[in-house]
Amino acid sequence: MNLQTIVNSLISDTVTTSLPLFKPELVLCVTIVVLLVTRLFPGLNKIPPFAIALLGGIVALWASLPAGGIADWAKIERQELFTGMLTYDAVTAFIRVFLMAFAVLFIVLARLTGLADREDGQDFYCLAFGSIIGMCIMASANHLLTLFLGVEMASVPSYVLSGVVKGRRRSSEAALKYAVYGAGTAGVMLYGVSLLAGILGSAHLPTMAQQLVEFDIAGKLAEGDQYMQVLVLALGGLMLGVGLAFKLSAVPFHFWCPDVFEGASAEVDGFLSVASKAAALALLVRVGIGFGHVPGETPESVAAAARPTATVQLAAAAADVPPAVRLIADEAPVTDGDAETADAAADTGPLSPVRSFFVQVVGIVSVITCTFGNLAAYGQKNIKRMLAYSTIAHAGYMMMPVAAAVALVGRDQAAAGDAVSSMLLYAAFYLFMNLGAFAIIAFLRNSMQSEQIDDYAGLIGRSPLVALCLTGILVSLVGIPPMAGFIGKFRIFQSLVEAGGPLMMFMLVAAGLNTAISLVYYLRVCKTVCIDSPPDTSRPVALGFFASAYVLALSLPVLAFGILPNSIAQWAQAATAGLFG
Amino acid sequence: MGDGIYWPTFFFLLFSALACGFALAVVFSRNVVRMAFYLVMSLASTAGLFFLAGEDFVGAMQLMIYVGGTLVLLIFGVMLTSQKQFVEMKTPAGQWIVGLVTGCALVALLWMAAFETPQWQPISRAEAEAVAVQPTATPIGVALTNGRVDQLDQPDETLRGGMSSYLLPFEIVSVHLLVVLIGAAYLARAKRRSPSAAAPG
Amino acid sequence: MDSSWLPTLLALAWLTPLASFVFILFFGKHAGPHGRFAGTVATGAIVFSCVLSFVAMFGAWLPNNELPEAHHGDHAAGGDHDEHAEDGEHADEADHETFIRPAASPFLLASSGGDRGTISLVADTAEGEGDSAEHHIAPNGKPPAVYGVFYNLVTFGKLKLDISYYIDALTVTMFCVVTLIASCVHFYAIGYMHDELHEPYTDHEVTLTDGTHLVRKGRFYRFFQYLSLFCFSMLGIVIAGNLAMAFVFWELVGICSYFLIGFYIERHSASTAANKAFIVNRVGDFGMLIGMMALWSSLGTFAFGDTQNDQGEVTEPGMFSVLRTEENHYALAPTESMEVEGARVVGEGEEGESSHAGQWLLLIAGVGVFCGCVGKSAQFPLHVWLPDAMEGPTPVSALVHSATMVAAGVYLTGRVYPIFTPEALLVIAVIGCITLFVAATIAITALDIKRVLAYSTVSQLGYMMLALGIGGWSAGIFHLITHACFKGLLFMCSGSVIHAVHTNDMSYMGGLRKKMPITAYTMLVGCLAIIGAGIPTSMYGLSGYYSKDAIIEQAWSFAGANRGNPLLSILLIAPVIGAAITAFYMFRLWYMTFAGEPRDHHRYDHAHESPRVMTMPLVVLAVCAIAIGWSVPGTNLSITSLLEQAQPVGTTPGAEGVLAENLVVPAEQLSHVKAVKIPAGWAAFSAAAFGVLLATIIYLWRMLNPAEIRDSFKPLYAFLWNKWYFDELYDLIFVKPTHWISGLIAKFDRGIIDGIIHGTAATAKAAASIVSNVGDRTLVDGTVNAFANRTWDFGLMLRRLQTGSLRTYVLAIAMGTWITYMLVSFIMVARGTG
Amino acid sequence: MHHFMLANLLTEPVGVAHYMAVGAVLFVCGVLCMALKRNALGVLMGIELVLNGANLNFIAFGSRFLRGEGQGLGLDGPLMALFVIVLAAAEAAVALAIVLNFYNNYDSVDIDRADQLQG
Repeated sequence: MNLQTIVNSLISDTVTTSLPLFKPELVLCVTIVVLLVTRLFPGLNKIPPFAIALLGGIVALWASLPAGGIADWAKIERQELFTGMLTYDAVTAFIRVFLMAFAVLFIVLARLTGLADREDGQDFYCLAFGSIIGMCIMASANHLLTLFLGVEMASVPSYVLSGVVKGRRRSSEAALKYAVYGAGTAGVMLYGVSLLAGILGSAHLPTMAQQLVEFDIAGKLAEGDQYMQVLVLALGGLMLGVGLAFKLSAVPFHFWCPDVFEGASAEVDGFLSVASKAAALALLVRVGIGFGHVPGETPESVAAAARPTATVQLAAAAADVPPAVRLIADEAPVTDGDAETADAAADTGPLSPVRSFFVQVVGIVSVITCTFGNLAAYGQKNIKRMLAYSTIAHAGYMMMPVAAAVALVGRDQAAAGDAVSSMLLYAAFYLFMNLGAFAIIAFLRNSMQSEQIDDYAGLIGRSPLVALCLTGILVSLVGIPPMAGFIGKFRIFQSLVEAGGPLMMFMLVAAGLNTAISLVYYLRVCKTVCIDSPPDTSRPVALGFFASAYVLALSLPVLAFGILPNSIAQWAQAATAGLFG
Repeated sequence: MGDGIYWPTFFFLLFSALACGFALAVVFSRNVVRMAFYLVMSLASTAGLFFLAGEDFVGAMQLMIYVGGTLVLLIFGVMLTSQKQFVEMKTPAGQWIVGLVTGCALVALLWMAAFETPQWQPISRAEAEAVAVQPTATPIGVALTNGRVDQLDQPDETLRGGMSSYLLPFEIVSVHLLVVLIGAAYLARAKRRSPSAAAPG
Repeated sequence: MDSSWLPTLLALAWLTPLASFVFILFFGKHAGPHGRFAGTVATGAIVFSCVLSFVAMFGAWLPNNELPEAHHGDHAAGGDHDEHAEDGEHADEADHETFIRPAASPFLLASSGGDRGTISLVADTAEGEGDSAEHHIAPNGKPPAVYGVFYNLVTFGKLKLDISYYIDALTVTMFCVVTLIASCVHFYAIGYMHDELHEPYTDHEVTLTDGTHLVRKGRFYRFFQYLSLFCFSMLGIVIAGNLAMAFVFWELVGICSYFLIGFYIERHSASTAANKAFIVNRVGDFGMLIGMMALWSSLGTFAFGDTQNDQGEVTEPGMFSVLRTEENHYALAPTESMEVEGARVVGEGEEGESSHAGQWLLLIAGVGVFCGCVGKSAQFPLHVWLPDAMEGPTPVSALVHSATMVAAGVYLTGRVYPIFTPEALLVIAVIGCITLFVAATIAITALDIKRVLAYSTVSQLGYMMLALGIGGWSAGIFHLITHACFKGLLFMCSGSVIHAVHTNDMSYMGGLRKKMPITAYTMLVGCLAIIGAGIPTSMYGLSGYYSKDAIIEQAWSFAGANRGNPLLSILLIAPVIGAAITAFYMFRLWYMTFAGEPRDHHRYDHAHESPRVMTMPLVVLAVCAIAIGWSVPGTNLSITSLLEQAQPVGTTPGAEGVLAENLVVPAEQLSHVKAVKIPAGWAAFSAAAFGVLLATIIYLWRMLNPAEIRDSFKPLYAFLWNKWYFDELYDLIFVKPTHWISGLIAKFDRGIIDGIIHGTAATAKAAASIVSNVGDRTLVDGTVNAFANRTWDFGLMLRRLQTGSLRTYVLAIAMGTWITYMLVSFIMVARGTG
Repeated sequence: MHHFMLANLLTEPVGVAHYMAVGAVLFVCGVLCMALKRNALGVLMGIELVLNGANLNFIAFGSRFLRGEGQGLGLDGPLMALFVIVLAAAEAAVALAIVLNFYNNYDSVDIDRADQLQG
């Protein structure tokens, strides 16, 4: 193979395969450029930036929708774009639709609340689109560089977004805290990435998984003085996890979240809590499955190939392998026998230690995150801050099925796909719940100049529609039946049960108890809104027609999906059908 | 052993001492203007380390972008905000202690990770001397456009699968820079915002 | 009408209250002056439901399903009681032939509930010569039932969430009972909540900081709005064809009870009681969720009944059929998948013992589901919410305590009865036994009229659970139904009294029977019914007589079957003693309220009989309380025969424990033999008579002074007065440690993170404030409220972690990374080398 | 095991581990700057040091001189380092703009003044 042929093949690959599948992101890039260009020319700057942004967002959404309906998603096979930089499968497609739909809703919201007005509109939309491109890259990252690049691209514009209201002290404080905290975690993450790349000799996730198989973790762990290498691997993994935890606002890397949410404007909070979180969860899935699963491998093939391959490798490697390692390889079945977890008996692939590491770390962090978020939300006076803690708690809930999915990969890939789909489903419901809540907060802020929970007292008398929508959304966030949140929680519990084992049961118990804990602070807001009598100084709350319609459009699905979740559930299901192609 | 001084090692020691020394100076200096100067020196010494590792192109970039670009930016910031009272700000002693203890623990951890991993240990002098010097700019340039010359000979099929060209990052990073500059310009512009849309702060 | 009408009728009866709810939600405020019309709408809706339910019962169910001969109905008063007495004698000779179910013709009906839903009406004859059961009693097959799917909500892989229905005799009966009592309550509430129509309404219970009473807008319409939703949710549980749907409505009932108990939200006690009810219920629901998940993960279905295709072949068996297969003679056996799943969840047993994994899983599932019922039906140890729920308006208490919320728990236990292993049943029985005894003793000392009734409800629910647990399925459910009637009656009478004298405290009442005769005598009927008044061993008695005697008979039979285990005889002794205590406190209540001389003349003078809209329901319910246990003259139609028909699959022959090997759950009809019936009947009668006599001596004839008795049994009295110190105990077990741990964490938090940074002074200050916190809060009022408060405090302490200092955050990144890594590596090394 | 021996320090080539040791020092110095400097610009300098420390790792892993021919990351190392430099520049620009914005609102670059948001 010479350089000419490889460049030819790469060019044809890029132009024929990768670019068409990269359409939605390209549309956003073009929109950014168009937004800037219109400002340069005197004739064109009459066009309102909102129109351009909306058009761009809708075209991007259209480009990301599957051409032949949901059935197409189930048929998508995993493939790599841009020579392995990105991966394209149905999960990517689902998250992209999610993000593009969010982008459209978000720019409409920013326009309705007046956050992005005519003069600064271009800047605002450019930043939002730039961040969304980064999130798309996060969701499809297949290489350590795209992983880091995606996180940076998603974060850096959102630092600016959180400080977008320039004259306010709190806003600039939020932006500063977000930027510095984000940079710190990015640094730690980068260091972790470098350790992983260095020890595995590659930065391409599937290749790294391949290398991990050869790394023989179980054997190295058993050997007294070789486990240091495994520990370095674990250190790299954890440091990478710090960056992910920052994006997910998982405890103990959640500190930025309440401060930034309180300081930034409500619209941006919606952006951070929905889009950013969904992308981070998708990235968590990518990392978990990327390191815990070699593409094309099934539990059956592993079981069939386990023993013979081991001996063949042993024979082949006998010449240049130090005696100690050979000893371990001989003993490997024995160490499998006294595996720690109950389900490890069924999960004996070479990557099972990686999976169990991931599952345990993510599982425990998710439980802590969830409990912490719910407890700390007690007694908050600012509604944005309360919802920030609620976001932390929900990140915990949504991490649980990811842990379950990775735990299932070695046993039952269909069930693992199901677990991922439960996360996607929850994220989809979460879009409506949280964006709806923050939209209501933003509209109320505009009309009553306050974001304190106490000032919402008796809202039901002043604006019944908003009060009802807010109550419905909060009830859904608790996860009480007729609302969509219940279906989502139930689905998560289902995936935990399917994964089984003591850790999953513990997570199930914790999640159940947390639902009860969270009740207290959500209901408190409901009570303030619906039952308390309004303060004497209350001003009437007037929402325009479009604002009311927007709030309704986001709140109704919360109820509708609780009663008719089938269609969206099928989408999520279809999106994960081909996850392990 | 004993075949005389291996000069690359000497330069490594020199540059690393400079880099670490200036980095520590940044930490311990209280004057922000001096800090900026020490940072320049530390980053420049790091560029020296890059050259020593054979990565001349990245070293040059380090000097140009980091030392040249980023620091000029920072120094602008220093000058814009350098009134007398901000030049020196004291950190309480208690925080120094906690910070230094944490720092030492972290350094110990990372050093342990570095030195306890067999494949990261030095190769022999003979091996090192056998490595031919190659230009790095061309392979990097090719990789940024579409191909990876370093992995053409990779015999392992799966490893060759992972030969990633950096075309996408190269293009997308330009979009990122564009967006980021819009954002920075937006924030740095004089404020023009009616208070009605903002919550009371 | 043929059976295909059943789902339609009942669905309509179920959805009508929802329609009323929606209507009031949107238009209630403007319906008539101050929303007066809302009450009419809600009442009309529930009456319509009631009519539909009775049409379903008499028009669609009974004509199509021949009733079995009433075996339990040997109590049934009617023209043919002599024959029944004979019957009893026959039964003595273990005449099993009589127990064979009459074969109803098997129906296969066309689907009416959408494409997916097929209706099947299954009526099996039991195998006459089934010999697997210990007592040679043939296991009964599936009861006649209609199962189908209204609507498929969502399908996630193996998980199907349907809105489906499972209609058998029990469902139809419950529909009639719930709607009937709810109708009475609605009528009654129109009168009782009349005050809320005043605009503005003054709440005399709430005193504002400036000393005036709270004045607010009336909320008449909102009350009826919640009532409608409440009825809808309860009927949803009754009609539910699968466990998941039951759970959804279960939660809805919880929400409604939250709103209704907290109706007077401005009163501190009401809002805390609502919180307490909700949170305690969530604890139980959480157990239920675990049980559901255990069942689902091993059986793959939530459905009760079998899905059949048009040819009548079973396409998807429901959980009952899976667990009790026909091949296995309808005996309960864990499935293969359960063994596997059980081994995974419970852990593999020793070699050879691993076959019990499935049984263990079944036990976990059963106890888990029962946990939900414990919460909802206020069983020990989660009974603490029910007495506090008295803070709601009295019609709510009447509804909650009789036919709806608390009944839901017993109903669900009865509904999923086939999944309970004998060990799970034992758990149920023990919980029920403890509950009935504890609650009965607490009721002795209570002075608040509603609180006495509340504890009596807890106690009676304990009877029901006990009956279910010792194998008396019909007895337990029968008691549920009779209890619904007389407890509804009692509560509404007490409401009528409270309405008249404006206090709950019985020490301000007395002699009221002259002022309000209808209330007094209907309440006397209720009291007689609850103590089970009747002529022993005969066929004559009030409704409670039949059901309570049936329970005690079953307990007698159970104790007899488990002679090898004397500890279990407590399950007989407790209900008998409980019967005496019940009789005592009920008559104490009646005498203190209605008999003797007025204690507070001011209140007495202002007392008056309630308006007719309130007394009419009392009369209706009094008639029910007397007669609901009887059979319709000339037929064998009675509640007992209906229940007989609904007897869950495979449960008649009783069962024997697998995990607890010498546990025997006797067959229910064995308790109708004369050798059991006569002594049990006399025991129950004499216990009740003793209780009444004692109450009469102390409170009517005043031969003994209650104050002196109180003084001579001071420690016992204090113990009972303080409700067995449950609140304090929970405080000690749950609240104090939480507080302590949270204090510790706060210490840690401030000590490590803040303290090092800000120096030791801050630490000392923090520690001091914790000490003062602990000091301040040693006196805690209620358990769950206190628990909530502590969690609250804990939450507030967590907030302090968020110091707001950016540099601390950055330091936390570094420290977090380092600490996490150290923990992880420590665990890995410990595992890898150890 | 291999250990860092001072005896042959000057006569033998250094390895990846030595580069990583320097990288670790720079990284930790950066973290300390971020955690201890009250001047926001000092914090930004800390960010630069942190990223620079990680970059040194990438260079070391990719270098043929340190691990011999055909070992390690190959071109991935320098390429990733290159991208990190670019990203760091972008981040510095934004962070500086945010600091200036902060300065405009507070008339100070002392990040300890940023304490309105807490709890």
